[in-house]
Amino acid sequence: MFNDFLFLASAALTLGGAFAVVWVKDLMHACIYLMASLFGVAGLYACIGADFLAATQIVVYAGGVVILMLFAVMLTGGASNKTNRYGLEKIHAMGNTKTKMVAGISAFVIGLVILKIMVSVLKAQPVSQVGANENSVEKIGTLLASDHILAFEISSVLLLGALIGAAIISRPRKEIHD
Amino acid sequence: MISLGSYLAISFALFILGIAVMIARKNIIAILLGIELILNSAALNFAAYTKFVNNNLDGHVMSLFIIVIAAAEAAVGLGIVIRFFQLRESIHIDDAASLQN
Amino acid sequence: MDYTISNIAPIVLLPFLAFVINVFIVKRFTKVAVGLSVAAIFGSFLYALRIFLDFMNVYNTNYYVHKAFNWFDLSTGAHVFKVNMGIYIDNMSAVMLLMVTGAATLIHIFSTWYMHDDARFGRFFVYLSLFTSAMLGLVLSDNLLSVFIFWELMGFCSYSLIGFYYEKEGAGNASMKAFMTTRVGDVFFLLGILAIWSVVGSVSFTEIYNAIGDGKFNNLYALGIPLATLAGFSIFMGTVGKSAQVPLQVWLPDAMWGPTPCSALIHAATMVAAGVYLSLRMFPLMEVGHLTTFIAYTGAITAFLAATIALVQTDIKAVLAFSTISQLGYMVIGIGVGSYNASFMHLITHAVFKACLFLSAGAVIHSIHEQQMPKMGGLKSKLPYTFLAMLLCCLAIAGVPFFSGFVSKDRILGDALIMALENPVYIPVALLGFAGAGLTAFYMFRMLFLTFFGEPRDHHIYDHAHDEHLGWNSNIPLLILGVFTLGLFYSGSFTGLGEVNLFGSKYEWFNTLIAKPEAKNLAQFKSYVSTPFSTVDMREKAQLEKSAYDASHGMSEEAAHHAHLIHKIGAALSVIIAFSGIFIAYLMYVKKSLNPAGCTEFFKRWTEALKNKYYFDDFYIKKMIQGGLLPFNDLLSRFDMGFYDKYAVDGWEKVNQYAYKISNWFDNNIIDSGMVDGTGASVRLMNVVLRTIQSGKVQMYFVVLVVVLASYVWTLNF
Amino acid sequence: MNATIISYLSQSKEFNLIVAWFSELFGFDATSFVAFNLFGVFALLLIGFAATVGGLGTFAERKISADLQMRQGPNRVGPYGILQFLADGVKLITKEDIIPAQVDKFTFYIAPVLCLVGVFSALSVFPISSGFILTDLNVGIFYFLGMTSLVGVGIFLGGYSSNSKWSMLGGMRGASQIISYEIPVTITIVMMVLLAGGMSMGILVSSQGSSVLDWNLFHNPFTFIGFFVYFIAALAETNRAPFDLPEAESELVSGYHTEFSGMRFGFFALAEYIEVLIVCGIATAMFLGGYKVPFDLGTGELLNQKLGLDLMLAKNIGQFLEIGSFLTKTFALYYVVIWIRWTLPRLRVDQLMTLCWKYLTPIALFNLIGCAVWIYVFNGQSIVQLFSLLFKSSGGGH
Repeated sequence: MFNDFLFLASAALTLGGAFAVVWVKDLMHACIYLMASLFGVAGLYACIGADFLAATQIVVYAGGVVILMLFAVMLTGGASNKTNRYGLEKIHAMGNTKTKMVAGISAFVIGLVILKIMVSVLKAQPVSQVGANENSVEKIGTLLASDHILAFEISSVLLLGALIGAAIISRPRKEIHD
Repeated sequence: MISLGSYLAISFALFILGIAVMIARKNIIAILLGIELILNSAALNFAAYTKFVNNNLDGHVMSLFIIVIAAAEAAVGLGIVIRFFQLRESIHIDDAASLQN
Repeated sequence: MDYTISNIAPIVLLPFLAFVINVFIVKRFTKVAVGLSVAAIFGSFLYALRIFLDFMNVYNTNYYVHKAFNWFDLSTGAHVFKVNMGIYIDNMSAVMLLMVTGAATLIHIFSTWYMHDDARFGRFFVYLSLFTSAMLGLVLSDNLLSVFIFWELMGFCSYSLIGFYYEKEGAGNASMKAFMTTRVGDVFFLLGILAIWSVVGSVSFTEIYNAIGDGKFNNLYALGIPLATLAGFSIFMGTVGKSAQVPLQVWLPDAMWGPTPCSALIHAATMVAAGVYLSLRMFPLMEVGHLTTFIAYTGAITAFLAATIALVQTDIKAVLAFSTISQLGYMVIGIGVGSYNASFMHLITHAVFKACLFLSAGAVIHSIHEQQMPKMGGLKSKLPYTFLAMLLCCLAIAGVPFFSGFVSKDRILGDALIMALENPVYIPVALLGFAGAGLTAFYMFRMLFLTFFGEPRDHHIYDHAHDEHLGWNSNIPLLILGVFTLGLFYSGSFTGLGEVNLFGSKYEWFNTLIAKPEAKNLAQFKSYVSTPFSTVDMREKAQLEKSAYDASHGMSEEAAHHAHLIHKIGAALSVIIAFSGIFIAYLMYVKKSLNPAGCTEFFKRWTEALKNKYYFDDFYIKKMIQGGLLPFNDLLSRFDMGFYDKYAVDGWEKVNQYAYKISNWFDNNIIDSGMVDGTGASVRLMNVVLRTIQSGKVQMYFVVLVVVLASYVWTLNF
Repeated sequence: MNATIISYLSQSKEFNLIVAWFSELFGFDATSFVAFNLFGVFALLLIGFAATVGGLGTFAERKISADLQMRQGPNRVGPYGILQFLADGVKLITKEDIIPAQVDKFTFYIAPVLCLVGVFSALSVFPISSGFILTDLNVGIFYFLGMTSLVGVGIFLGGYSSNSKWSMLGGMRGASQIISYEIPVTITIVMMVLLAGGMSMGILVSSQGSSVLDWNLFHNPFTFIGFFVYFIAALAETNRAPFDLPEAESELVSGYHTEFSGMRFGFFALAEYIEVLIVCGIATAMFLGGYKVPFDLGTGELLNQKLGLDLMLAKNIGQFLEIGSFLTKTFALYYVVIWIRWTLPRLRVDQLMTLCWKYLTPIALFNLIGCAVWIYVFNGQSIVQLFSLLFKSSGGGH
């Protein structure tokens, strides 16, 4: 019962947040709604006993990614000129009717495709017995250190590269005039 | 109520909404938001299958890696966005359409 | 002892490693680099000592280590043309290794003192390390080709060390002269290698020995002369070039432009000896090619001429250079008269005392900054240790009993005497040898007296010469080398087989150890099998089978007795000659009762000739280069301008002009108007299509992607 | 799945009585219903407790600062002015809630709430005692990290939303500071997790003994350094002086909550004080032996055997002893925090970042590696145990 409450709340949060991300006009609000949606995803993880995943989701997204997004919005906000450098009128930053229609159509098409795949998969895939939720931290640690060690190392290298790369890329340089 | 179907439905919705965001918005950061949504839907699928179909934890590990990649992608992507803004005073994606400065 | 590649290779690799490292670090960390070089050469000295002791301990003529791998193989059917690279250590190599590493170690240590205030202190050691590794590689190598490689490497090192002070013009010229002159010999050497290769199909020593033993060289002729003679002559020409025999001796005196330690190492101890070493290695070939007489004459002439030239030199290093040439001549005499191990023994002993002499000369020069002997004199009190070392070496080289020079040179001369008595052809050889011995004693002591005795002739220099103190890297090396000029180290027995016997005869370890590979008993090399590098070959201490060359040089008893008699006679003769030479020098330059000027007056023309080194250089420059090569150049250039330019070049220009007209028309009408513009038009056409797709807008691409993906997946049926 | 306060209470028979009563009232098994409600009750209880402590924190701050500056401090309202915080609270609640015209409403509303949500949800793994912990998640410390990072978002949004330069600067400073200082904190926590062998608060606490020498603080040199690293970095994360750049009242008017008034400002202030409490509590739990009391009185066996008390009663007494010890240490640290605030001057921004990136982070990494090596080499024995072993072995060893 408690689990079901949690699941409903999280699902509502997730989907509502996602819808709001699509809906709202203000980028800042979109970021906040995205955070809500990610929290919902964390709740969904918690519902199926992926406690470590949930915690990681919260730490990484709430602590890191969302604040990064907000930073980026803040650093790049302000001067958004309406015309590009050929003097042509630009589409509004948060999209206009045309782009929304294109988006809707392509999302619909993708949806159909995925439904086609998913239905067949669900038909082919008999759902096995669901075990009870148990602690997953130790097991995940063991898996990371044994089976998935290579991927683990690679991802550490990837993070290092991302760190350095981000630092290098966004370093302000002198020779910018235009 | 907590079942594979519901989880798949949620991740399906997340995915589609992410795609919609990616295509509808012209703001690079907004597109990154969409990408985050898509990644989360994928991770959610992994976790759900781990729980409901095969009871080993590999799916969790995969989701973990997805989260890691998402973090890296966000860092680098936003770095690129800021650099681009330094170059063009704009983060409109159509300004990124030319190959040379 | 078990021989693996890992306890042989370091002998070469340590100095080479030092070289490679030093090349990079010498500019910044000069001290470190120098220390590295010294440590490296000392390490390889230890390895060499290990091998030497093992060989002495086994004390057997047939004891050898041969590791080889197949480098490349051009065999076609029956004709074998293969080249093995490898390591070949027999007794001779072991002794040589010990000599080279020991002398090199001491010279390195000395150089740290001698060169320490030089601008290119570190670079000198870089060269030294490279040179030492090359020399050791030559000693270790088991085939002519790798010998040639290291040989050339040493040539390069000698070149760059002679030209070490390249800011002086003379040094540059001298280095070029040395390089070019030795080139002449090297070309012959390469020819010889090719000749041997063509016959034997391999270049490794043992196989060459086997081939000679099997008589593969018999009745093979090239250009009407026996191939063995040709090959042997070519190889010997390599020796002539490298160890400065007449007529290619002209480079060695000029090599003295280099720093003194490098003269000691390269132009006295090791490199010039390498030529003799090669000839010793190829001794059977010389024998089969009936070249011994020629060799003996070459050596004798060299020995005598160089000794005579050395009489009138006033530059201390020049005297040493000419004495080097003449001592090398003695070694070559030894080869010629077939006293194989005496010649090798003289190589070793000469290396030791000549290195010591050069180092002492270096010490003198370094302390008074003057090379001209007339400006020296009375330095005995100033430089006591250097004087001691130099005295020992002079005694040794002059052939005074109980000293190494006596032991070796006397046996060469003795064998020469034997040959002369058997075969009158060799009489001039013996005469020239003995005369040269006397002259050697004379001019060496002349140098000693002029340098150290008497009144200082230039007080300015004398007063500025600072007193010498015992220093671990200044004169300790000299004294060590000086100690090793004593005869008993060479003529004595280290192995308990027989007693120390100073008048070089019976059980000498040299005599027993170094077996002459005569053509008639090369069969022993059939048992010399080479093992691959990876193997560890355990070599147990074998029983000493009495080598055929130790006690009585493979002769019958009375012949041996006869030989010993003549040896004793020769010994007495050379002692008398040596002492007389020393005495004359004493009279001339200490007692001043004989006036050198008188002699120069007496032999006026000859002295002129001597002062000009018998006009060798002038002959080469005037006759050969200006008289021969330059006119040939003119001829060629005239042909070039007169015929080639006028007809070939201008004619070709005509042809080109016609071709140009045709191609021009083709270019204008077909290429430009047809293809180029056509391409442009077609590209413009394509643009219209592509522009719409290639918009550069990510989302556009994404939509396309979505559509394609959708259509694709929709067609699949799960 | 996780030990919660409910799992502790369910040992007592009163709980079963209540469950039975509700069951026969509703007609179905009401265990989870009762559990749910009890959980809510205790959550409210804890939040109320935390809020009170936060309020008292303001009072304590003023009193202690007065002491440090030879002043009287608040002394009118109630005895020793101890009711001062209630007066402040009333004032904040009753003040007019001003919303400036230019602000971004949505964000303006949400920012203080985010801060408070962050700290309150972090309270749920607050190990006050072995029994009285809302839920002992097996990712407890990790969860704590995630939740406290919400405060950063709150501050950032607060700075952004109120559309004023001071607030903007304050918010950006706050966010950057919190992000930066999360790194040393996280690394130090990872070190402690390594040492304890688990992420849950229970394991972290029970990995250390009751006596002072068994605390993780004195486990090995690295933990000793790590404690200070954690404490400094956590201090910076709570935006306390000397790290209170986001609300540097002498540079930015009042930093990110310049535009906030009334209870919204109160939320920010409360969140800050409660976060300090939580941080001190976590420090206590990780380094200072947490709620451990001597002789394992917490489990109550001892009282049960020696004094023959009823087991549940003994357990309860043990719980209260544990709460006492935990709160004592926590409040000691709390005092230190306030003391530091009123002693040290404020850092500059560059000094702040230098401290974080050039000193704390490398030291923390060094600690992590060093501690790992220590655990590997001395297979997890503390330095005290090593010394005792040494003395034993030197003392003849019988």
